Amino acid sequence: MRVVVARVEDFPPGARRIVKAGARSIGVFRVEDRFFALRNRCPHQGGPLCEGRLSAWAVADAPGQVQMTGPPRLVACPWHGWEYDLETGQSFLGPGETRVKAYDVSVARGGTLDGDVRRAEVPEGARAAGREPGPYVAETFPVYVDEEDYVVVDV
Amino acid sequence: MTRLATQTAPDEAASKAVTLVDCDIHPVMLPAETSRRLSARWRRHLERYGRRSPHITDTYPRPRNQGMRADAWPEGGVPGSDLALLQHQLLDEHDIDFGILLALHGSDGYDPPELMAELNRAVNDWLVEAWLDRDDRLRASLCVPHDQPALAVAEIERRASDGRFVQVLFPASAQEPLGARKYWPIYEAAAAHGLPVAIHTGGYYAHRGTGWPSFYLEEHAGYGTIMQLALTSLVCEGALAAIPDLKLVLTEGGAAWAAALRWRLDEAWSLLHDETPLLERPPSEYISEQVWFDTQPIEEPDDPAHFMDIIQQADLTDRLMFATDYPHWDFDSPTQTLPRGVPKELREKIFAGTACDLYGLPRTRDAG
Amino acid sequence: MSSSMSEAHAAPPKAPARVTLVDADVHPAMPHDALLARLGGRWREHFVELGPRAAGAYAMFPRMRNGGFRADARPEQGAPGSDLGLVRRQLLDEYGVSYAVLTPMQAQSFGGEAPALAAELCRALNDWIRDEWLASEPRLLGSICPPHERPDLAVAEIERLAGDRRFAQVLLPATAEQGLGNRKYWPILRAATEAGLPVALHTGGNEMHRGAGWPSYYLEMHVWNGNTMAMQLMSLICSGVFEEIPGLRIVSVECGIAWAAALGWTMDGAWSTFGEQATTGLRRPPSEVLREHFWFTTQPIEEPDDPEHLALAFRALGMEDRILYSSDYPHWDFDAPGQTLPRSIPREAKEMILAGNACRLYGLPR
Amino acid sequence: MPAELPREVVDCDVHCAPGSMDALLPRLGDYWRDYVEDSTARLPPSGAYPPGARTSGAEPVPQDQAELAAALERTAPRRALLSCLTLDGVHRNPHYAAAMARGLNDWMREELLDRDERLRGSIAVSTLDIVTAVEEVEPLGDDPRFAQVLLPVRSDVPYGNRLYHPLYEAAARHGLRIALHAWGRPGAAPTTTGLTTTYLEDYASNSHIAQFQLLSLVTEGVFGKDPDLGVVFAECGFAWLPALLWRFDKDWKGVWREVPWVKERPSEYVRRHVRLTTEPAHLPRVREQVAQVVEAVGPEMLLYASDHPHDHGDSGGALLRELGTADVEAILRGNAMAFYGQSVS
Repeated sequence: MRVVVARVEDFPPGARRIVKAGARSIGVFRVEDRFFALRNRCPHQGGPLCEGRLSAWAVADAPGQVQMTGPPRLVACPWHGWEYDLETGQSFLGPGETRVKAYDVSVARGGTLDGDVRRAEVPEGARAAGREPGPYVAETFPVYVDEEDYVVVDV
Repeated sequence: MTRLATQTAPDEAASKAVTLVDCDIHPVMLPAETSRRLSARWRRHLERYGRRSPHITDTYPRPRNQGMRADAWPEGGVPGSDLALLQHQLLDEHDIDFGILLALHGSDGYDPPELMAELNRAVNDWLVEAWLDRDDRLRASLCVPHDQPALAVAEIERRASDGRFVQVLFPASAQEPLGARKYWPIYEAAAAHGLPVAIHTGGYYAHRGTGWPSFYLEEHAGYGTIMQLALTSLVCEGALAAIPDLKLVLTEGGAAWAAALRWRLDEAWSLLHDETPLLERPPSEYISEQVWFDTQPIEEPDDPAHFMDIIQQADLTDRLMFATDYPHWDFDSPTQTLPRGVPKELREKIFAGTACDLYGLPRTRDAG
Repeated sequence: MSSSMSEAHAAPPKAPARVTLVDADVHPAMPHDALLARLGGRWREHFVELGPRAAGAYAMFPRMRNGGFRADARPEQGAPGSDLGLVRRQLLDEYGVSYAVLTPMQAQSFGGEAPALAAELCRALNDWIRDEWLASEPRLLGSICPPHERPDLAVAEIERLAGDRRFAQVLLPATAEQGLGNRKYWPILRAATEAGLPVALHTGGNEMHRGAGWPSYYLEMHVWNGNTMAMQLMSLICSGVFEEIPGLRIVSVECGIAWAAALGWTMDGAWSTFGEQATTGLRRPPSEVLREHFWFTTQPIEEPDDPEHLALAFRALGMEDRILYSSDYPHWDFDAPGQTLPRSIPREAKEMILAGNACRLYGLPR
Repeated sequence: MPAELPREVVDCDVHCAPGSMDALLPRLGDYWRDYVEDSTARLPPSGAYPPGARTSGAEPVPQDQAELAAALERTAPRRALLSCLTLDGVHRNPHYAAAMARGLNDWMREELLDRDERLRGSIAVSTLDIVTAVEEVEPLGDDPRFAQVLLPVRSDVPYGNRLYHPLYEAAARHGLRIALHAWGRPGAAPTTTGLTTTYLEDYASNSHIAQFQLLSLVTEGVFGKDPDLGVVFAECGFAWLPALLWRFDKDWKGVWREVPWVKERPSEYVRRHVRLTTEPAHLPRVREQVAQVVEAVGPEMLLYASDHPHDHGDSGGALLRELGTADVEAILRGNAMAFYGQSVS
């Protein structure tokens, strides 16, 4: 199902929208020039995930020496604060059986989705933080800007 | 919105089985509500000097949404201060049949006795006016100035006749370990009125054991251990043995540690029982007979089977009760809390049966 | 070493015509076997098997100087202060002491034991003092040592012994599980007052160093005692207990005096800025409560380079009628009566400090 | 102590102590000899092990090589790791404590380690002055017969605190483990709100205090800094570990941003860096539950200890009876050799 979210100019960087797709609620985020879409339901205990705070990776090699790296691409569930990468829906809360699932994520201006399907590897921030992908994965959806500059998500 | 039982004839009203009781909900009383219920003397005192007890976030700031569910903030209030939002997000959302209110309003022991007596009386009055009178699915815990036993017993005597107060509230840490004789008069009064004593994580911390933790994560993960200390004190000092009708409800302290604690105390007792003549039987028997546990924050072992092992090892089948801890950040949602492999009959006990028996709640209620 | 003891005091001296010297702080030590002999069967067995739970003072800070005692105060066998004969020779006869108030230290940790055991230990200690010391030496006065962390049992012990006028006061440690102004302890303070007995707070007890953490050295801890007592005086005054028990009298023992005037000023300043009675519940300036309800023993007397400064401190406090001479025999920081008070203190004030004040407080004949 | 003891084991907690101050006085400087005589300081009373309590055991703590050899007669261990707790009672004067630590370590080496090659020592250090503690560890660290640094589990400041890190770095540099042993300095209250009046509570609370120390070590990043640092909890029990780790892991998932240097779930660090001795076991009476507990704890976490001469009841024996031969072999020998490395092999 194609769900129109908003016009691009009404969707500035840092903004987010919660849209309904049938019974499901989807959170759509714009971080700098990229769009992401995530099921508004935390895989842990069903909290409204997409209402959570966004933050970047905090990386510390020694106690007290912490830097933030990369764009704010982790959303923290408003209940228990478990965090998921917007692009892959992957959590990094402990050893998980599955590596990251491939997702068809792309932003194309005008026209259908572009051809190459990029495997989203472990984000650079997670690797810097020495973090392993965990078993919990939030459901993500492809999102793109259609020809009339509407942000659209495929549910 | 006011949700009172409609006065329809019983057979017409559609009634439903009670299937979900939430044993740990935190309403929050805003300062304006408190001061208008205090005497002039203590209202002026509060305005001038405030409370001497540090707020929990003064010692350990909660790094995650100030310790609250981010979505639980009402307009112009703090999480837990608004009945309508609580009804919407909790009682209605999860179709909760009965909810037990535990108002945490700063620990006793730091402020003048009379102020603590008035504060507790004000909270109890507010619970009646702002909550119990406005939603018949709610029950409440009786707040008492626990470090002033005489004043605490007076408050129990004053309120015990109102059946909607289903237990007396105690913190896990007070000025003395909870088994100290100082507190026995309160336990005796509660037991005499058929009220369990709920011991909720938090209270008066002096951290004299191993010194002060550095991080909230360290302190929060240690709450289960502090509850073990409280229960160890209550058993070894003989409070449970001396007051057989006393029932304890350990809230927001977890439960999985109960198995190891029972073995530890039983074996120590078998070697050292001549020191504690009040304990005629192994400590685990008193725990099995007189101690209930809330699930939250439920331990989530990687292997769900370990959860069922603990239920057997710690004899929790009829002693574990579900709680959400709304609106705190480590809120357990009723639908996802119990791991796979918990038999249906046990789920029903955990979600409602055990609480109904303990608190004398009806097994059916009208689906108003 | 004090002056050599002459052996001339063969026959016990008869009571002196005029009371010239009262020592308000003398430490008897009950031998372990005497304690065990007086414990009931079950509790003797318990105490032999498990010993005390509360750590004794010496376990936390070894006393650097002779183990904490005058080197010459050790009898042939037994601890210093355990032999009445030596106490007679070295203190009562040596200085012509008219009366000495016994303040046993062992009770300080007894109060923290398991309730029933604490009551038994205190009963054994009080009986031993009565039967072994008060009975055979008319110049001695006892202190009732109650199990202070169990107020109901403490009241029972006070009522058991209060009829015997040889017990001149109730003795509590300077530090306990909570501040002594806490309502938990009020029943003890009321029972003492109703029995006509002052309550002495002696330095020591269950000091958990909660404020600034544990000191490293005995020196540090010993100097600290003054601060601890100052905090207890504030705890009592600010709790409003003196409004509740108007007849309550408190004796601050072995904590010094020079700090008391300044404490009064501090409390009065705070009291007035806080809006007097409206907010603190105290009807009068705290320093007035201090003057009306408190007594101080001299030892360990502060010894400023210029003795006049001590006289100045006494005058600033304005409580010369409330200061009681004390030796603290047999402890290492023992103050001999002759050398304690600065010369500039007028003669009659000195006589009141050495005897008069104590006679008035403890109801002794002059 | 269970009646029949396994033989040829690596026994990771055997107690010993000098019989009286006389054994130490020659090893203290003259100032300290004068201090001891003047202050009549005696070797600390055993508030931790009252002579009359059954848990203190039927025999006294061995005071010399002969008494120790007689005690080891029954189990004939391959290695016996010695714990001397005398320093616990040495009050708060940091310089006196350092002098006593030096004396105790010399005593252990000359009176015991030099006389029986089965024995392995623990270096006693005082936590009152970490700089001096490091100076005590450095010279002894290269003596292969010392396997660990011994600390009382009860402390004024939690053991994860940064003030201890130099001591951990020194220990790791010498391949020494850190042992946190039950009990501690007199007056150190076992509970967060104060003293207990029953010995039973005090005795059982070593497990509670061990749990607080474990939380501190992980959250302060001690295990992240030093990949090969090892900590063993001695005489603090182990059955409490699974419940603590479940809670700790769950909390970490929500609050890790407060301690971003804790990069894995806390239980990963604990399983890599922490071990616990088997006495006291404090296990259930129901037989099949024993195996359940050990499986949840993880047999690889346990190091066998007779804890001579103390007696914690017979659930220690039950532990070995209920496990398969592979787990028993690991607990009796393999785990200790892997954990302590060449110093006990």
